[in-house]
Amino acid sequence: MATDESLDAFRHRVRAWFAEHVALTGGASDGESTDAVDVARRFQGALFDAGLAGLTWPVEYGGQGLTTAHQLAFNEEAEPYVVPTMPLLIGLGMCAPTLQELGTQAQRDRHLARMLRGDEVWCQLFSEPGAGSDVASLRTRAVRDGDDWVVNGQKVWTSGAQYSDFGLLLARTNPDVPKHLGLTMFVLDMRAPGVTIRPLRQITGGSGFNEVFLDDVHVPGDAVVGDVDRGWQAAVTTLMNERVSIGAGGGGLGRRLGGGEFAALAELAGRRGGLADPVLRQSLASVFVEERLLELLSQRIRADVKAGRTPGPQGSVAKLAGAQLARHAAEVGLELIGTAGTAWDPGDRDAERWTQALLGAPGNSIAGGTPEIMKNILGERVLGLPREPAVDRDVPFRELRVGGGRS
Amino acid sequence: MATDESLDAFRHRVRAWFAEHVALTGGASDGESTDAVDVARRFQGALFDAGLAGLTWPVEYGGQGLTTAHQLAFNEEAEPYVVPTMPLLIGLGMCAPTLQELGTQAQRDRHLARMLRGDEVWCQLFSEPGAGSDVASLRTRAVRDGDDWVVNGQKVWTSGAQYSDFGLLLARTNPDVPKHLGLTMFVLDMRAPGVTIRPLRQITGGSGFNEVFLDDVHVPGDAVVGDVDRGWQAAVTTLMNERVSIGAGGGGLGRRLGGGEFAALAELAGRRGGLADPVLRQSLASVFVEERLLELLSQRIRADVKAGRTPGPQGSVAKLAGAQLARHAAEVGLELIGTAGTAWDPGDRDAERWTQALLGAPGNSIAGGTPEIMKNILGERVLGLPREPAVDRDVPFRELRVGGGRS
Amino acid sequence: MSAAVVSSAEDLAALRRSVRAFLADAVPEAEVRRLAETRTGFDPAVWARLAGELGLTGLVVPEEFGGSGAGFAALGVVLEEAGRALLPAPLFSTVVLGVHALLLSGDVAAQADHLPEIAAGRLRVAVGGLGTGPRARAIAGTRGWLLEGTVDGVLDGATADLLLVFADAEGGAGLFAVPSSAAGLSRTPLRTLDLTRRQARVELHATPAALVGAVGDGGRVSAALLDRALAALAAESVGGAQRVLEMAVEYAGTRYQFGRAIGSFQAVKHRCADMLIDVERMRVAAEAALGAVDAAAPDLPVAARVAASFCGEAYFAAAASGIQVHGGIGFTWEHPAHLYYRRAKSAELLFGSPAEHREALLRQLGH
Amino acid sequence: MSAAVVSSAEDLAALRRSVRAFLADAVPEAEVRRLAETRTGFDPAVWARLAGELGLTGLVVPEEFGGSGAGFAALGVVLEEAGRALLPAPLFSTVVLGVHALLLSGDVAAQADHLPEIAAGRLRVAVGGLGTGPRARAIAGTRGWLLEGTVDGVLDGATADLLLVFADAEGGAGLFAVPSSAAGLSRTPLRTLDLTRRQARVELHATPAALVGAVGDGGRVSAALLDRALAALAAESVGGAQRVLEMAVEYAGTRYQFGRAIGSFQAVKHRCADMLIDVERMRVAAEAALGAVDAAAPDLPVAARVAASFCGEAYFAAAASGIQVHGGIGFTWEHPAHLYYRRAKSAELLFGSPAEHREALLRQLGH
Repeated sequence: MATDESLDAFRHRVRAWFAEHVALTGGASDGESTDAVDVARRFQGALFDAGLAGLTWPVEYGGQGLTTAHQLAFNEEAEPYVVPTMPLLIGLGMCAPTLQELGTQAQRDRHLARMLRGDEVWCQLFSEPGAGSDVASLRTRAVRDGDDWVVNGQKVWTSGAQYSDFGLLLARTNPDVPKHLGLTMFVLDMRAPGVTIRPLRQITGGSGFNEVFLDDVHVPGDAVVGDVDRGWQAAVTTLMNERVSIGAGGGGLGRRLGGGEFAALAELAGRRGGLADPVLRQSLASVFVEERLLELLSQRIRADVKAGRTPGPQGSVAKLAGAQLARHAAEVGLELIGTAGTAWDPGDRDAERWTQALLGAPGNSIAGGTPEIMKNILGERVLGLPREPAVDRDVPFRELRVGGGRS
Repeated sequence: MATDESLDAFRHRVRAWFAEHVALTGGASDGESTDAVDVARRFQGALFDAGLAGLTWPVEYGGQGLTTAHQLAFNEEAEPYVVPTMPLLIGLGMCAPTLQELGTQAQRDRHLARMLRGDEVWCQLFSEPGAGSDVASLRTRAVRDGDDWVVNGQKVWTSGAQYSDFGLLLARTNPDVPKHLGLTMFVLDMRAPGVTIRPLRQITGGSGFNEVFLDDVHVPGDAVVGDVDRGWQAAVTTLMNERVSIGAGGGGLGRRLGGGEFAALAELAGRRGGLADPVLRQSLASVFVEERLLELLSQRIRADVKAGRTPGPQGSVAKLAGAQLARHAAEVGLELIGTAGTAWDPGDRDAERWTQALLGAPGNSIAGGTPEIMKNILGERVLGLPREPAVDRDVPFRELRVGGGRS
Repeated sequence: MSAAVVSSAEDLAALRRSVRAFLADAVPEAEVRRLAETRTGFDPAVWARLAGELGLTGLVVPEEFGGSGAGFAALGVVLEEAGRALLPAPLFSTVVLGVHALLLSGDVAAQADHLPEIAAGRLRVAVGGLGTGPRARAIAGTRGWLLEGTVDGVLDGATADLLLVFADAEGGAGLFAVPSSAAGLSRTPLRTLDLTRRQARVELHATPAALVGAVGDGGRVSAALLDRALAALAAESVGGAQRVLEMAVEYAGTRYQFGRAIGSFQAVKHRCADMLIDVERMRVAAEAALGAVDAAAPDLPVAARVAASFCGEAYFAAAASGIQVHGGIGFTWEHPAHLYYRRAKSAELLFGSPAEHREALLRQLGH
Repeated sequence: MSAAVVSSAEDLAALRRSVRAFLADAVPEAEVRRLAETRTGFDPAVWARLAGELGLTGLVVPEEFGGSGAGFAALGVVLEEAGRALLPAPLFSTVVLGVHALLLSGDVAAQADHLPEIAAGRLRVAVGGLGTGPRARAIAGTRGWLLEGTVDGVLDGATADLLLVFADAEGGAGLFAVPSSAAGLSRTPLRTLDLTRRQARVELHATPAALVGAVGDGGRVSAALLDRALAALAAESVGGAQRVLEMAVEYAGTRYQFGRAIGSFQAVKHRCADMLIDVERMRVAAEAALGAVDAAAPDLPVAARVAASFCGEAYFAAAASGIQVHGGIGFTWEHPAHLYYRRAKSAELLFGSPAEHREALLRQLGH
């Protein structure tokens, strides 16, 4: 569409578009309300109509076929605006690249352009109650029924399930082989009979995740993504795209970096007292240092992505450091507030903010990879240290003990 | 000998003895110089002559056959004195109980009374360069030569080897069975031909440990302790006695508890400035808290021992907490000294003391069980968590990869 | 069991068993959650049974006032169990703060008025002005004392029958008793981090109050009461941390990932070991502080600050670690882990931050 | 390679390779240990080669004074390698402190006097009075300035050919040059925690000195110099920490216990991962500070304090962790681990403690 357009002209077009469509940006974007999803769909649709969606996607899938340089120019122009596409990120950042790489032509034709237009919202259904860090041990079964499949099981931690049209489902199609070898990936119609979605309430009181129950859900044979029993490889593709997409954003679950924990705490300290306390000053300075280092790591990741280099260990480091900062900042916030952080007037926004931050910290640390898993990755893939002796590599899944946990 | 003596009379006798022999106490007791060993031998000899050595040992081994209550009364009376028997502790606390339990009558008759008189000093030769935390993977070989054995190998971390008369040696007598099953314990004459002792210099510059090289050392057949190829069980007996002996002392390598790190730091802070700095005051208070908790744990251990209860997890907890306190105190000491802790006049005793403490901290943490091993013990034996999958349990030692470590 | 004779180790063990059994039966987790959603936050029927069947409201009330005359060793056992079960009841406010404020005041008349009622389970007491926040003023009027001002963060302040408030009068600080029916008294429940322990803002406008003890003695009483509160809170925290550890160990031993119980992985095993190390240290710290109260040891302020500064941080660390061991399920609303996480952070800050406790400790040590 | 053209990433990589190769060959660990036992602590022949073959003494000296005019990016690479090898040589004192004290002073005559000599490897410079210890006084005499007082902890102070001393004169602080032959100058080597970096006490008794720059300008110069010193030290520390990590990983991968490489145990693996996390953060912190010098960024004091407060603690933590990974062998004198442990703690305290850096940081931020 715009392949002859110069980078400068493109940049001007983006700038003009944002100036004109500013009303579409900046809406509520907590990613949970259906309202936010409507905003996201409308924004994405307008972007598509302007030829600004899927900049680096191939033209055949509805994309623009442009270069990474164009994407970066777009990102720079978008920086001043709150881009409300959060609810679409899993679909566009993880599911679509998987379909592009492994989907059938029919799947690509049917879904990709619609995702790009914001007409289809997608989610990802991998994790299960019994398969958290060890996703490959999942138990949801897909059994052949003629050309079709019948799926039974339960998924969990599914962001956006409640407003998604489709999802990438990982299910076990052969329990008689080791766990990685008997999985298959499917496109799941989230409105199919037998799909029940229940929001999962978190410590904070919010419900960013869902449980999805699958009871005799019929999935057509042409919904298999990639090959039957080769679903683990497909899932790795999806998760790699997740990592790139999180990494480029700077780690930490789409957490906006330099989000100003220090600035907020310094302001709080100035207002409620605390800047005169040398011990609290140490804590404040530590938060500044952690935050600055996280920004610098994130810059490094963006520079790597920009230069076409595979990001180094900074992604995992940023994830861990981000979770640590979030908890540390919340603790410092509560210490600044003092005893009033244990009980407060509903109008005390400081206490509300920092107690919520404290309550959100464990989820921040666990979701998207526990510290243990992240450190395994750093130890094994970055430092090259040997893996644990595998006790489950060569065992048929059927004989494997999985999940559990009684407390 | 004194079984009819009342506890009170006994206590008075001990008190009188210490008052009379005070000149024998309080000598140098750093446990490294041969001087300290002579002091220890003389003290122990006098104790023996007074019928005050081996209070709870059976009379047949030269002991007094008294009760634990007598031992505790003795300990209480001894409290004001510096008892210089450190160099004899391994022999009396670990080796002698092993011989009592597993030695032949001839071994007991030959050694126990002499150990009790201070005529024989003993050491323990288990660890090797390739067998640290995993002692059972040791490689020193003992090969039959008629009725005798010929030993070749290298031991390390042998405290007191340079002044010991005998040692308990653990060597491999069958490499064709799994590692725990082919070990045998021997009494080793430390003056036998082929035994070479080399002091091992530590970070601090001191040499509390030795390497012991064993080259074609002939060991007579009657030197086997317990049964051939059952040496691991014998070693466990020895190490259990070590743990009891360390535990009763309060953990941490004979480190004197309540040794006053806080008092020393507070005095330092008062003298060099630091008590006015709220941040340093926090550090000082933390050291006080850590030290107090360690004292309380140690009291608990002593109370358990006194009441005849097996000490709970407090022994391992005290070991870990003691090492942590030592390092923390040294760091606070250096922070109080400031830049002068990096370079000082040789007359600056503060800098000397706390830099030495800092340099001693890693050894304190590692010797007698690394934090990793202590936490495994707590996790598995106290909390009952499952062990790692064993990859070496059923493998003949010959096929096992052991030791190494190139850096 | 009656708490009448609680002195030996066997008595304490029996007391522990009976309290634990009662709480497991009467206030299981589902009931804790239900009460967290109610207006008052506790169940009067359970309170009556705690007072009657178990005799807990009279546990530390002297025998001459109808109680069992037990000491802090016994009180510590009860609080440890209450902390373990996250018992939502005005036990800490009434039995720790209320009873001991009266005892420390030395005011025999006030004691005779209130302690028998407390022991009988008919009077719930809240204490205000113990912390570092704004304090009320006491003005000597013609018809007695009037209180004026706002006191924040009063534990169970909205539901207590009697408020004991430390306030500043002209001759110094004093302790004042305000019945819940007093004129000019208004009480507003606050939002709390800890869902199982209520706090209120108490506003006093020319509120008639009875002096307890002497004006000028309030500083001594509140300092001594604070030491006891810190010791008691430490004991309660030990119970909570121990429970958190047990849940983590149980989960780690039965949850399988990668073909192994996750507790066989050193990362999880050592995390549990670290929790154990902290719980063991919390335990000796709390017991030393409780013992110092019973022994009337001059060392009590030191022991109390040691316990407070260590147990506050250690309990929260354990609660956070417990969530990590549980992974995803640990940060769901349905799992009890967050109830302890909330309780732990709240306990850490309730009577001052750990840093404040450390500073106070150093002062107590004469530095 | 000559350092004449050092600007691109490729140039920096080439510089790194050549310095690393040189140090591996000329100053291997055995040589570092040998030099630690000598009186002067460094090898003049190696120094001459560092100056001549590698052009390092002139690396950041402007071209008009015979140097290569490189910036802190290049200097950082050199220091990282020096820190990695624990190079015992007066590089930090001469090239970081000496050259930049002269450059910052703005005294062209002094620069013309000394910089070419430094670049040529004929002049080693030490700087005193940069830290927080006691300072010398400068008295204007009839024949010029005389210095009086004691300055402690002067890096390489005992062997330098020229001392640059910040001293307090009547009109404010100034920078003064004292040749090693000056009257009334005495220099005493101090005992050092770090065996590979010498420090001295410098005593000045009516010692003639030449003013460098202006009286009253010393505060500005020393503050700016301190920022550069902190950035440089951070770079050096990155090199050391990276080496410590590599040694730990190599050992963990090849040391077998319980039938497995110890690096396959999570406790060891995660310890190494924690070290990696710190090293990566040290690296970005140091690079940001170096970059801020080269960019003359107003943010430099902030970037320098961020780097100093983080890298000091992180390097020491890594060095201590490295010893733990090595177990028993790690705390023997023969193993290099303690050389890094000593260096790291020394670096952490050299220009103020991390707590002092954090306090300074908050002030820089306007709070």
